[in-house]
Amino acid sequence: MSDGSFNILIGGEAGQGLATIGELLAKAFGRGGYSLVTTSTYESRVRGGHSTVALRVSAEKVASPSESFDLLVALNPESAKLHRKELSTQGLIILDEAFQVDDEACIRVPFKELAKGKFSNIAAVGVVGFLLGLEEQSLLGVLVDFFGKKKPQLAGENRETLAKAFRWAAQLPSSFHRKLTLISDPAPRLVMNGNQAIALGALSAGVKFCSFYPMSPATSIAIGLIGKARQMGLVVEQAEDEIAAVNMAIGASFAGAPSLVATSGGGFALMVEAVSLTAVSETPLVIVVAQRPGPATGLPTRTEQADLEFVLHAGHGEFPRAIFAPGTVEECFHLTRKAFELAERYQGPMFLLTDQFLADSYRAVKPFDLKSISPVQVASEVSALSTPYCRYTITDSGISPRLLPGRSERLVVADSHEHTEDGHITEDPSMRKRMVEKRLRKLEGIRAETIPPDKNGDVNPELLLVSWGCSKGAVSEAASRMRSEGMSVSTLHFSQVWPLISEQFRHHLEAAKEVVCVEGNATGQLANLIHRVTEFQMARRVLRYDGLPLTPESILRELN
Amino acid sequence: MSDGSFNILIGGEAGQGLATIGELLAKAFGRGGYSLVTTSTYESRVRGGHSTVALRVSAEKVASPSESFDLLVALNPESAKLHRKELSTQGLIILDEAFQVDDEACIRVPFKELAKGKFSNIAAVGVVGFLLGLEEQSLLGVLVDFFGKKKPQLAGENRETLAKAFRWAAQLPSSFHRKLTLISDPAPRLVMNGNQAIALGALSAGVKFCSFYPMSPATSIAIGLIGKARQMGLVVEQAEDEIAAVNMAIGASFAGAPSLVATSGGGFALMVEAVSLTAVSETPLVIVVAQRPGPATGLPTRTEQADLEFVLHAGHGEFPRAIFAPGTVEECFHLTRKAFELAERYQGPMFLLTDQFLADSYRAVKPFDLKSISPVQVASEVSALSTPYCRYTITDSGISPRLLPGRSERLVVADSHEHTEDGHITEDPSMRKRMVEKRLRKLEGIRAETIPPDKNGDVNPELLLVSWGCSKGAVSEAASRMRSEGMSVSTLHFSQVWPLISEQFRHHLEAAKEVVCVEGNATGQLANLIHRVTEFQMARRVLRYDGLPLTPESILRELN
Amino acid sequence: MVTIDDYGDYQTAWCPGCGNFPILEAVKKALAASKLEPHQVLLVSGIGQAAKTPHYINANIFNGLHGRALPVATGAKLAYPELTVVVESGDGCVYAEGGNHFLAAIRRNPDLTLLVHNNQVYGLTKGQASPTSEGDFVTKAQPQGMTSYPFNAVAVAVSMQASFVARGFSGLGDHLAELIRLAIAHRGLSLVEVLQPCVSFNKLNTYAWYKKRCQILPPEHDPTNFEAALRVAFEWGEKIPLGLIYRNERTVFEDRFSALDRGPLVVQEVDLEKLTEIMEEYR
Amino acid sequence: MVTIDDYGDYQTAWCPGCGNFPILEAVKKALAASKLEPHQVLLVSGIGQAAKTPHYINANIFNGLHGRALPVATGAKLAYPELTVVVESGDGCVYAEGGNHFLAAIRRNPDLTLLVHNNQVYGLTKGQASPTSEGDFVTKAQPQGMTSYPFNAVAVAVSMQASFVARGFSGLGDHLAELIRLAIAHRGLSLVEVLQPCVSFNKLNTYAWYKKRCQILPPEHDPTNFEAALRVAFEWGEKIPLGLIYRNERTVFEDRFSALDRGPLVVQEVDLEKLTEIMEEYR
Ligand SMILES: Cc1ncc(C[n+]2csc(CCOP(=O)(O)OP(=O)(O)O)c2C)c(N)n1
Ligand SMILES: Cc1ncc(C[n+]2csc(CCOP(=O)(O)OP(=O)(O)O)c2C)c(N)n1
Ligand code: SF4
Ligand code: SF4
Ligand SMILES: [Mg+2]
Ligand SMILES: [Mg+2]
Repeated sequence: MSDGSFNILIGGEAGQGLATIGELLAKAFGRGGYSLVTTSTYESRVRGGHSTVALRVSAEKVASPSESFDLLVALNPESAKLHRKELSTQGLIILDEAFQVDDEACIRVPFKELAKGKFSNIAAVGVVGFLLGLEEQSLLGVLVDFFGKKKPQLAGENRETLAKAFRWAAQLPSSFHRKLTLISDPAPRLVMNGNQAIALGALSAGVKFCSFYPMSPATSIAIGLIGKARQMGLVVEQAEDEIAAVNMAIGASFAGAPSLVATSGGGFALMVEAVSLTAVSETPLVIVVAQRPGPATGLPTRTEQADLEFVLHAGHGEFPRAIFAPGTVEECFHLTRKAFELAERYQGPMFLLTDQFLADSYRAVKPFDLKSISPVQVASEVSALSTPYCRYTITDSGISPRLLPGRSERLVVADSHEHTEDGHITEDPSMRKRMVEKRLRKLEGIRAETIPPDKNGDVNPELLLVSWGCSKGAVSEAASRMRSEGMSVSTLHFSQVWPLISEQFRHHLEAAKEVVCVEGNATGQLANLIHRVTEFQMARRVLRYDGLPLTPESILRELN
Repeated sequence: MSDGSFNILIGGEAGQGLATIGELLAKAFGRGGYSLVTTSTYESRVRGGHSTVALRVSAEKVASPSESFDLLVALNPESAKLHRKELSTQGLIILDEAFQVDDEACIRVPFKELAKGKFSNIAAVGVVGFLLGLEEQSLLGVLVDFFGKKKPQLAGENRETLAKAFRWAAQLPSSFHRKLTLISDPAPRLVMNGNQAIALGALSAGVKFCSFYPMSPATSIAIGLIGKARQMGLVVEQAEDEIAAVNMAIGASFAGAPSLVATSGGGFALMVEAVSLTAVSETPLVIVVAQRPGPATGLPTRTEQADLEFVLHAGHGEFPRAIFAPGTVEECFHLTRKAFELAERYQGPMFLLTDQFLADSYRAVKPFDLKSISPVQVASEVSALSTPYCRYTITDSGISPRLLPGRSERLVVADSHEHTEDGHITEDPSMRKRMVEKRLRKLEGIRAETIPPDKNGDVNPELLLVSWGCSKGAVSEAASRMRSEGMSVSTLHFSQVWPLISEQFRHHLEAAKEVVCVEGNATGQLANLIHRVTEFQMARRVLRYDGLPLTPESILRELN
Repeated sequence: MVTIDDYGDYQTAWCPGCGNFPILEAVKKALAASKLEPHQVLLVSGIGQAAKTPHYINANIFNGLHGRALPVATGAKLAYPELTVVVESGDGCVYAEGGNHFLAAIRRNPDLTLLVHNNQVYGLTKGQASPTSEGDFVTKAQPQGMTSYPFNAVAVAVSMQASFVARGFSGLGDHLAELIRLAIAHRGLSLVEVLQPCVSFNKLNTYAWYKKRCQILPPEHDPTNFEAALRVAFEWGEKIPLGLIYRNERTVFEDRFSALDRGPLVVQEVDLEKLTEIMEEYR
Repeated sequence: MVTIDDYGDYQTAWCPGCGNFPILEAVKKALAASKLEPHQVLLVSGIGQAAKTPHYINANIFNGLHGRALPVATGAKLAYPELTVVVESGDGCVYAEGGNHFLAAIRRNPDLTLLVHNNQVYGLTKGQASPTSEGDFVTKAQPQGMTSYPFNAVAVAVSMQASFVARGFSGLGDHLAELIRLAIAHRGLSLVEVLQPCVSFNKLNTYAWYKKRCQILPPEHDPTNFEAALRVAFEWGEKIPLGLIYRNERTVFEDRFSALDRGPLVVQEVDLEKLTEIMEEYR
């Protein structure tokens, strides 16, 4: 592409191993030092239908999907037809020589010769790898690492297929080559998707308990933790339903295990009563809501950003919360940590709002500096307490000293009713009033820790694009494309969407000639929240709610 | 009291029959043509503790509780002590002669003589009735009607007790008499509480199905319907949990039975996923949320108005809804009807937001003109349809023709996924987009039917009090008291709290010198919603969140 | 005459070889054999691979939330008892997310047919254990195998004296169709648990695994004998009994509502006179 | 030495004569007899009259949501298995709102003691039927009697092979205390269903009603004999058996988590080296 990125689209049916191609290539490019973004679309089925994995690679930084492709790997004839129009002028199509597709751009691969049936996807990796200038050894290394653990017996056959494919591709005319600029001495990179980064962030924060009920696109967070449970000393349990999941996590957290639940909108709906329980019982809990399009079952495997207002107001009664909305894989890691910190410090529910796009999107990120970070602090020092111990001591900060049951002789009494300082049921109006105020006072502390939105570009731009969460990359790229055409465009991106502190960003809104919010929903939920706290009205909104992620192109189309 | 109302407080333990005294007196005064308001406070227990029933009666219109009393019926010694300070200067205390209470204001009743143990409460009714000038015959009539149905065998013993008490009171010095102005030819009145009016409203709208899981203060709505199920041809079923309740109601409504569920915040939290289902499946449903203080279990038997934002945003995904918040018993009736009408017309979830205070508060209301109202229209005319029948036909209004399964040969396909017009699963982005827009278009129709807030008083007042729901009476009385002191005070009361149409009321806010919102919550939720839609900021807020209802006094205290 | 063709022929989103295909056929067969026209039938389902089945049958459909098919079906049946209501969902949907409704439905005994496609796995969400998964079932979510004992729904149903409890196997289509026909004909809650291979995610309980174990109950088995039924219900292992295991004639849920004596709720008009009487009680 | 006094003496919000009082005493007795100090004990409950019990005992408490005590207790036990965790709630809480967790807890078999105060009614919400209410139980919410068949939790628990199933009666305090002591001593999920008169709302199943029917199991009853236990479990009517009905030594839930081999979760530090290794896997 003109911006120096190279875009590969792999299209086929569920069950053809698209995800594997995507992951292997991503890992290989990541090791090569490239920046990358993958985008997965798939139907709510296990075999058949139509899926894609898009891989954008560049020696420069890339952060969003693209709608046009330089290379289309069509694992079935339909994919070649469906995506032909998305191919750039120099674009190539890689497909099986057996397909009846009549197109000049085709590289017809004898997949039958190169690979036994189910290894076609590996052969495809070989051909693509060669054409883009990856080294055979490096690809083989990726392959071994990838299958090595999961299915060592497969590694052998895969190696052979890959090698064959490489050799086959080597005899193609060089007009087919699309070698990427080689990066010498590539810095080390992790290739991980949003959910994996959340799992790693949680582990680094000291997560000790996770309960879940499977739900796309959140499931892989729990799966990521399960794989490390024995090593890292944590328990992950699949619950009978989401209500059990969240209540188990509350129990575990009460007893001292930093806890996480991850689900999507419909599953979260079932957790809403317990959100209120975490608030009144003052139990730390991190809740990840990986958004997908609703209402109800909606589009179970697609993406959307439409649960912001829902999460913000979920739960009966009034209590504080914070909502983080990571925009990158790095932020998935860091904001998960921050959510754990806040949950433990303010003893209540803290949210991470992601979505299918980010959950499944691989990026190459700098390894996290694990040495410089520490796990969260759980509970208070026993020595620092007055006697008798009162779980809900009323304090100026609203934060009460928290002990863990069974860890000392002091008894810990937690309650879902309104309660006295020692945790027992009360119906006294004045105690009620004081407890409501105590809980709400925590908001002050939470506000003081709010991450300001990220402002980029001119101070007084013609156009300011406002966004949140996963659309970060798309919006920033749309802006830079407009800038490269001489326009004055800035961006204001929110990675924390609640609390919103007007003073942190109102001036940015006012300094711009036009402000447009860009969101993956139909009503402009962040724009509405911003209006609430600033009275600033964004008249123009670029909204996407068809189940697909925002792309720079889709934003530019709407803006023009 | 100075305003001509007479205020009785009955205090005692749970299990002493306070509610019965309250109901009997309310009925008697209602038949006498008086205006009245009762207020119940009780603890979350069945016996013991401390409960009160306050009864405010007047020949003029009264609409709110009062904090001072002219007559205290102390069913136990504690009540006499606890409430002594709330007694007006001419106030009297009625209590058992056996109590060791040292107070001049006391009328010491020989309850043991007058009544067998458990009929003390009836004796109290007799004494109060006599002192306030009720006729014996009329009280007896109330008694028979009250016990007649429930426990006919009790009616006899009760009659006797009542007559004895009447005779006993007749020999008291006339300085104890507090005869109310007699109303000649009293117009007929119904004496009912908020929940009873909701049940009656629902019956008049043609409710055919109600499923519920017991939860204070909502339970009595279902109980009110159950009692009439056989007569009126409806089914009421206690479900295994709230999730079952709401899904059953959705099933019944889908099959053609106008349906209602009633619960409180914690129970509603469990219904949130299904709210989203009603929206996407386009199934009519009326959901009553009778508020009580949270978070979580909170104060199970007290009152609060803190679930407005929660109900407004409940459910994943984006879809329209309307929220009604009755302020009087009459409005409970009419707004329930309106909710059914909107649910059937717009085929989705419609809400009624009440609270414990209104749910349990008896008022004397004009009989409803049942002749002039009609049940809702369920489903569309079969003849008016095109073939093939598509449940989700895309229309300009967003409303699709609705048929009922099994009632014709046309098949009805309803789905929780995103779907095509014929109701089957789709993942097509453009169909998705059209369906989102179709559903959201219904909001236009709903907005056009929005009930404007009720404005009362000067056009350009010094002070405008803004309120919603059950605090209507307290706010309007606070305003009129201030007016009677020469202040310029108006009120703006919302009985529908969503949608909010700025054009309907913004000018009222701007016309006032100061605007204060009065709400039963800690954060000023309506004020925040109004700010959202109008940018009008109410800097001052009178908020109550200690579990007790707003009273004129409590409002005036805060304002001064 | 109604034929299986009246119930349509749709494209599915299932994997080739999925055990759901024979179940779909059996349901259509049973509906046709029951002489029901499509518009007399309401199919209710939750979410999962099994729960997609109604979309592949030409009838009235309500496809609701994961786990919540039974309450929806119960409500619809109460509103319009003339409908033949069939619930179709997976083992995760009915026994995990919907477990509480499973218990309640047995206790209520509405006249519904409940078909549980039991593939002993969560198919749609890609292979986590379900309540019926066995101890040594290893998945990505259960790398050490199951942490819970498997749920024997048939045993629980019989021990709660559910009014019709049967087990079929997707590999024995005609036998299954006949069980479903009987279930539809039975008044009361009819549970038909169908053993259904999931070729994509369940490599333990395969066609071969089931075939080896499944044995149709001998004609001597008396489904009205509770003790005998109970014994059969606990059998699961080297031998898995198929057929109608237990049946009784408990009162049907809908029959307890006197409001339904005057016909379906849907057709009853609001009686203004009675309403007025009710209002007058508040005088 | 721990005595019953260590467990405190609180004012309750129960009705005079309530069947909960003897249960409260029995729990305190059993805890003292188990030689547990208050801080070693965690009491978890839901919402209802029974669920208030923990507030009247001097120990660690988590009083959560209606129906959700079991998952909270399971989570707490996993986090800190050294706690002795006792769940206390009513029949509505455990069998209605919490029905699904009841099934799941039996299948998981965590080392919890589950005391169900079964008064066959919803006490706190003033007298609606509960899952265990009998057919002729008439309430304001069930004016025609129950629409569902009563839930025999003991039978379901035994048929699911719960690892400890007992029934006690609030009118037989010492017997009950001993059952609770045994339940606490047993490793695995121990269900003790306690028949508990509700003097305010249940005029059918009174002290007298229970007394007439309750019979302590003879010493010959072998709780490790599944068939015998099952027979006993189905007895409910003129005779209601009390005592330890069934017991087995199934694997305990917590024992399945290898992470717990190194001690309670709460005390395990984050291992930075292992974390670094994990991160490196993404290279
Ligand atoms: C509330 C909620 N939680 C989770 C999901 C995700 N989900 C969809 S299907 C399914 C399980 C499917 O298993 P099963 O019911 O056995 O059906 P199968 O696919 O095996 O036929 C889950 C967990 C959901 N849709 N809704
Ligand atoms: C989600 C939710 N639904 C309903 C309630 C109201 N509620 C409180 S206690 C109770 C039932 C109590 O019955 P049971 O569990 O048998 O306890 P008991 O009072 O009889 O001891 C109900 C329905 C609630 N607190 N939360
Ligand atoms: S995943 Fe299993 S159950 Fe689902 S369609 Fe494929 S084979 Fe059938
Ligand atoms: S209502 Fe019943 S269960 Fe509740 S305290 Fe009173 S007697 Fe006990
Ligand atoms: Mg399954
Ligand atoms: Mg009970």
